[in-house]
Amino acid sequence: MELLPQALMDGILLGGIYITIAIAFSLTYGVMHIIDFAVGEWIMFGAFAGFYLNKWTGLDPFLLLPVVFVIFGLIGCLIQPVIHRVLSGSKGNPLLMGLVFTFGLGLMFQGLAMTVFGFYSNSTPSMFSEGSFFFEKFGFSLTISTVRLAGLIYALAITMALHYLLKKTNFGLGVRALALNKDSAGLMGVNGKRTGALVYGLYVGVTAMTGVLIGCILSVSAGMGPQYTIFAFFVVVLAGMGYLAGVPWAALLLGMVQSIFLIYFDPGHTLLAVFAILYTILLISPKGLFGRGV
Amino acid sequence: MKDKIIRWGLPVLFVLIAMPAVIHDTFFLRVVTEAVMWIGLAIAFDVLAGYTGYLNFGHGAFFGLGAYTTALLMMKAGWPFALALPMGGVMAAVAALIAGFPTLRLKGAYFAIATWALSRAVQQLALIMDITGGPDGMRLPPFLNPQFFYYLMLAIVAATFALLWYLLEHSPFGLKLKAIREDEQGAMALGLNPTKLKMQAFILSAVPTGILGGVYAYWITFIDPASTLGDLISDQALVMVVFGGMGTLIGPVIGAILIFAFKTLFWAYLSDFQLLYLIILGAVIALSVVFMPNGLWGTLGGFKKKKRDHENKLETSLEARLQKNEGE
Amino acid sequence: MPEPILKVDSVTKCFGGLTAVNNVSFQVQPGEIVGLLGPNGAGKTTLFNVISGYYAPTSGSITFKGQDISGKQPYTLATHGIGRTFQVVKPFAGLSVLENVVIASFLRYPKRADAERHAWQILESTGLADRANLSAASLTLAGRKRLEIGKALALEPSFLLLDEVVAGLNPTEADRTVELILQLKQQGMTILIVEHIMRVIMNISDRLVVLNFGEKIAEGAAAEVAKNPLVIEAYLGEAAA
Amino acid sequence: MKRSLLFTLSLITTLMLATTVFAEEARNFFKVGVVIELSGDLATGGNVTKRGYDLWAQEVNAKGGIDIKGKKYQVKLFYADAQSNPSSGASAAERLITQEHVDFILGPYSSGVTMAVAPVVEKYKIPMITGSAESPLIWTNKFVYTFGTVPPVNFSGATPINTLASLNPAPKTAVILGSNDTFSKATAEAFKAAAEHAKIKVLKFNIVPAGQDLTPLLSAVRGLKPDLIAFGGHDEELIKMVKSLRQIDYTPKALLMHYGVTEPAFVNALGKDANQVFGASVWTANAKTSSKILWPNAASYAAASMKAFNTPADYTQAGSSAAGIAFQVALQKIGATPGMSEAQRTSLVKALEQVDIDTFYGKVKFATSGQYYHANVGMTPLTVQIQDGKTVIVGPANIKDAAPQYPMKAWKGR
Repeated sequence: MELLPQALMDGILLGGIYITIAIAFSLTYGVMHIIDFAVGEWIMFGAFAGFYLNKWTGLDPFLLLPVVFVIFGLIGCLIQPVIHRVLSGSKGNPLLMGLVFTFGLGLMFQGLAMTVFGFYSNSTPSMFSEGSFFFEKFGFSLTISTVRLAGLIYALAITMALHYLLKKTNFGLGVRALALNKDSAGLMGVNGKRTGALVYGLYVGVTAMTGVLIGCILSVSAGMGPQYTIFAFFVVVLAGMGYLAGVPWAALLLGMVQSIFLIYFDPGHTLLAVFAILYTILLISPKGLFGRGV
Repeated sequence: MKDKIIRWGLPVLFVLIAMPAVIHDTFFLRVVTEAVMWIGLAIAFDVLAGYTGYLNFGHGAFFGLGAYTTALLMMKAGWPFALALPMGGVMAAVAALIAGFPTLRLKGAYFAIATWALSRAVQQLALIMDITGGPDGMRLPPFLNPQFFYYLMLAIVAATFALLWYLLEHSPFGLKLKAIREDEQGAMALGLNPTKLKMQAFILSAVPTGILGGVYAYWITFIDPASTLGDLISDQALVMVVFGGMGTLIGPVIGAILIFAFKTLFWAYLSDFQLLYLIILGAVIALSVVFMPNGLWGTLGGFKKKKRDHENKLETSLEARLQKNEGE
Repeated sequence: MPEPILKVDSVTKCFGGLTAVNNVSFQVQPGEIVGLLGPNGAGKTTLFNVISGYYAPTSGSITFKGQDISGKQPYTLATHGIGRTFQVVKPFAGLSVLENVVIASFLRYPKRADAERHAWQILESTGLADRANLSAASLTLAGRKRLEIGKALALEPSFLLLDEVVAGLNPTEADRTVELILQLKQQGMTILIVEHIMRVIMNISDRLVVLNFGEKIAEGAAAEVAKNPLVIEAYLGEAAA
Repeated sequence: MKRSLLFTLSLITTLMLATTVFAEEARNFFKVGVVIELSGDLATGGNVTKRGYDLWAQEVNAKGGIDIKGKKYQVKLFYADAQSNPSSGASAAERLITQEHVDFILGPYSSGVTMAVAPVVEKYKIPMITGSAESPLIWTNKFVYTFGTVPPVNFSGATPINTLASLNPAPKTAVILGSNDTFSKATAEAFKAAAEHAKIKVLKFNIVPAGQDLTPLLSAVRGLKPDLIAFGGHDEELIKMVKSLRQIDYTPKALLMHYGVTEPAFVNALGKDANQVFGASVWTANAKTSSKILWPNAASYAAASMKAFNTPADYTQAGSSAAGIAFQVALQKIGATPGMSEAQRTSLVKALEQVDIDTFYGKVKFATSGQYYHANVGMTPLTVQIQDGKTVIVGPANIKDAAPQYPMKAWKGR
């Protein structure tokens, strides 16, 4: 019992990381209907960007986040037209083609990363990475790692910012219109191409920033991508694909499942549990926990 | 159509059967054996992906299931290979039956992710169970007769191809599956039972895959969760099918041969540039999706078809009358 | 009076809290054309879907040729002899026109060669034979609607549900379709038709059933129904809104 | 019909061309096959292994070659990528043997690939030494043609535990975790067995899925307040482990890992947090070895490695170079020249079984029976610790360079 507060806290902090992995991913699915298999690779590139920028400039990775966002946002905007072309093809199954396309992209990215960055694992130092807060009361003790807390705060900030962007700005209105109906959004004067490119840029930028964060909290390596793709899928499916508001809850749930399993059950069964839960939820409610997926 | 496949297929089969008599290079034989295996995996994958429109990212689980079933029966129960192998197919069918009912209700991306999650769960299970040897895998007694495995693989894949050709291109079954792929709701009004058809396709896709897994286990003599239950099988089958052309049988065969040849040449003769392999493979996949969404065969066929359509337009009614007269 | 081919008996269909079809009963006699009429959202398509097996009725029953078919799957009903078209036509776009029809022909002709021969006959009779080998996606709307009828006919049904097969066609195309429908009636086909174009439905229907807000408000011969104050109100009400 | 006939003919011709018969050429150099994981999940270890083999070949050739009865023969390495996949490994070995006609093979990094390659070399009777596979699994299968220079983890894993148990005060309690892959699981099991034998109470023993974030589990471990945390895992997992412990701010009295601690990346990534972590090793750059073959001692090997790759050598790389040396010695002993016959290769195996030499890497001597069959049991496993960013030997007591630092300094005070 005395572990419970810590278990919950660890779950929440882990969930924070998953929020940022999945939230922009979910947005792109909602708008562009693309399942990006390369999501983990964007995280990997982001992590390396953070690692090297930190090495060269000596600035704290948290301060470098905007730089990474801008660089990767631009890359995303530039790639999107190709994806758009794949997805709007009249032949074949566009959804499937998008999936295969990003799968190929992911392989290419992995190969590139191994060529350029080599095989070794790294870690990005940050001013937050050393500290932790410690509480003790009523026989319960709780340790909160500063860098993970910073990650959670970042996750919440991103969530709020996306929420604001979507609900309160004209751009957001356009995005939502596009998500609901491609054709009529075009009639209403939404520039589908430009909005699509911006959304994808936003997604790549946010995901790369998450990579920086993961480099600080966990590690950086050329082969790190696929495991985060797994978690992104999990969270997005659980939340209901394309349903943004569900993402934080689903991410926290995943964090909790892992945390509780690692602490209270056989830790060896954790991933089995994760996949079994994912599968079961898909069967019971394909549209996610809230039944609101697209 | 039927004619054509015999005209082209028989010579190929003849050459393949005669090959070991002419060629004694065991490495070459091994590579061709594996290529044949991949052809089998790709066409089996395409039954569901190309013909029925369901992307099964858990295809590899059937392969692993077949491999482990065969290995376990041989090693733990002392069965001979000849009996253990078919059981690999039976287990795959049983698994398809059990997993199919709930999973095939899902559509599109949901089905893809569900099958993927299920296959990951199966892999995790193999990793933590004692009987499977966990991460250490299982070793089978070596029976290193390259000709035996070549002919076995060839026989299974040729039989699979012939069966699939008959069912998918010749009998009504293939067209019915395509109807499901195009519009499940609409197909119901035409008397098609999607649940039944999808399940049949799922099993049809699973059984050869499971049997090939069994052959693989005995051939390589070592299996572990990473190599037989990992993403590799599904991913590579997907790549081959998409590159070659989904929804056809020739497309995946061409895709399997080209991708596997590329891969083999690369590692065998260009090991120093190994990392380029991933980059090139990734680029080939991405570019082929952009520029040939119908795959190599589909695109080639598309050109031919366009020409034919054009001719059709010119003399359609004539042709129709002729055809009809023939019919009566 | 002969045994009715279709008996809809107090059928109700609810979606959550919404009652789309409320306690509707009517009968269709063999060989007649019955028009199903009603303003938008009156529940016509829902009723179609219930009859053709896409939805199970919440309550009530449907009897076809003396057999209770409520809640049976569409593909089972197809074998019983019920054919239908869809309001939003979606041919199997990746397949040829011929293949589209062949798939339906399989129901009665399980052998491929027989099915193809049968499909050619259907294509001839629906005027699509000259486009048989084209991709179904390349057809015009008129062509698609024709193909839709063709596919339903290939099932060799004894009872046909037609959902807006004329709407959206130009007058020449519309006339051709009406001609086709009348031809079918002559061959003894029973038809239940939903159509928005009054001119068409008034002309071809032997009887009309009118729905409004999910309930049946009138039934009878065309001229009779047109005079019914409830019907006038339903349509004028819609027009006024 | 004509077209298909033409097609058939061209197919046959292609096949014929594809199998141009390789004539058995007379060579004045040894063809050495190298089957390793150059790509895929295990590429990190595969490439370290490759460096070891490369450095050996480079050094041999710089000295003019292998001296067989007064004549010097160069060695030439022929690589084949196993792609971290057993079946590709088997194909790779088959190609090297049947197409390149290699004289002998330097083997894979992972036990999975080794398990698939071993039957193939067995069939063609080609001796193979793996310079880095260290799972116990390989040796219990008793492959006649397969040898290994790195002792299996169940042979080397006990040493650091024993070193720790000999401290005063010694750690009394331990939590032992292992990642669920062949090597890491065997490591954790070896740690556990040794701890129980040394009367250290094992409070918790878990095998966890590979690659996971273990922070919550470590939070639970912290509640148990163990003196020792021992972990079997691979490079990235070890880095994450230390970072997690640091983030939850728990410093055990000793933190023990196996391979990976000596890898330069470990210290590079963790900086001062890497300090005082214990590891098991069989070789370090400051190991006290002396030899008459190629490199006189560990230090000179380390220097050669720095010069060649600008990377410090670890024991995987050193073991891989030693694999080459073992072949070299056995070849000299039987006086075999390139293009060996089957009989010569069989006697090469006999010669390898009799190898008992001191190398820069330590003593190489292959067991000829028992659970370590054909694994190198000549070595003295070492306990190492990172002290000020350097790998230092702290055990066994008779060969240590420095005293083990125990207990560990708290993360915060660093």
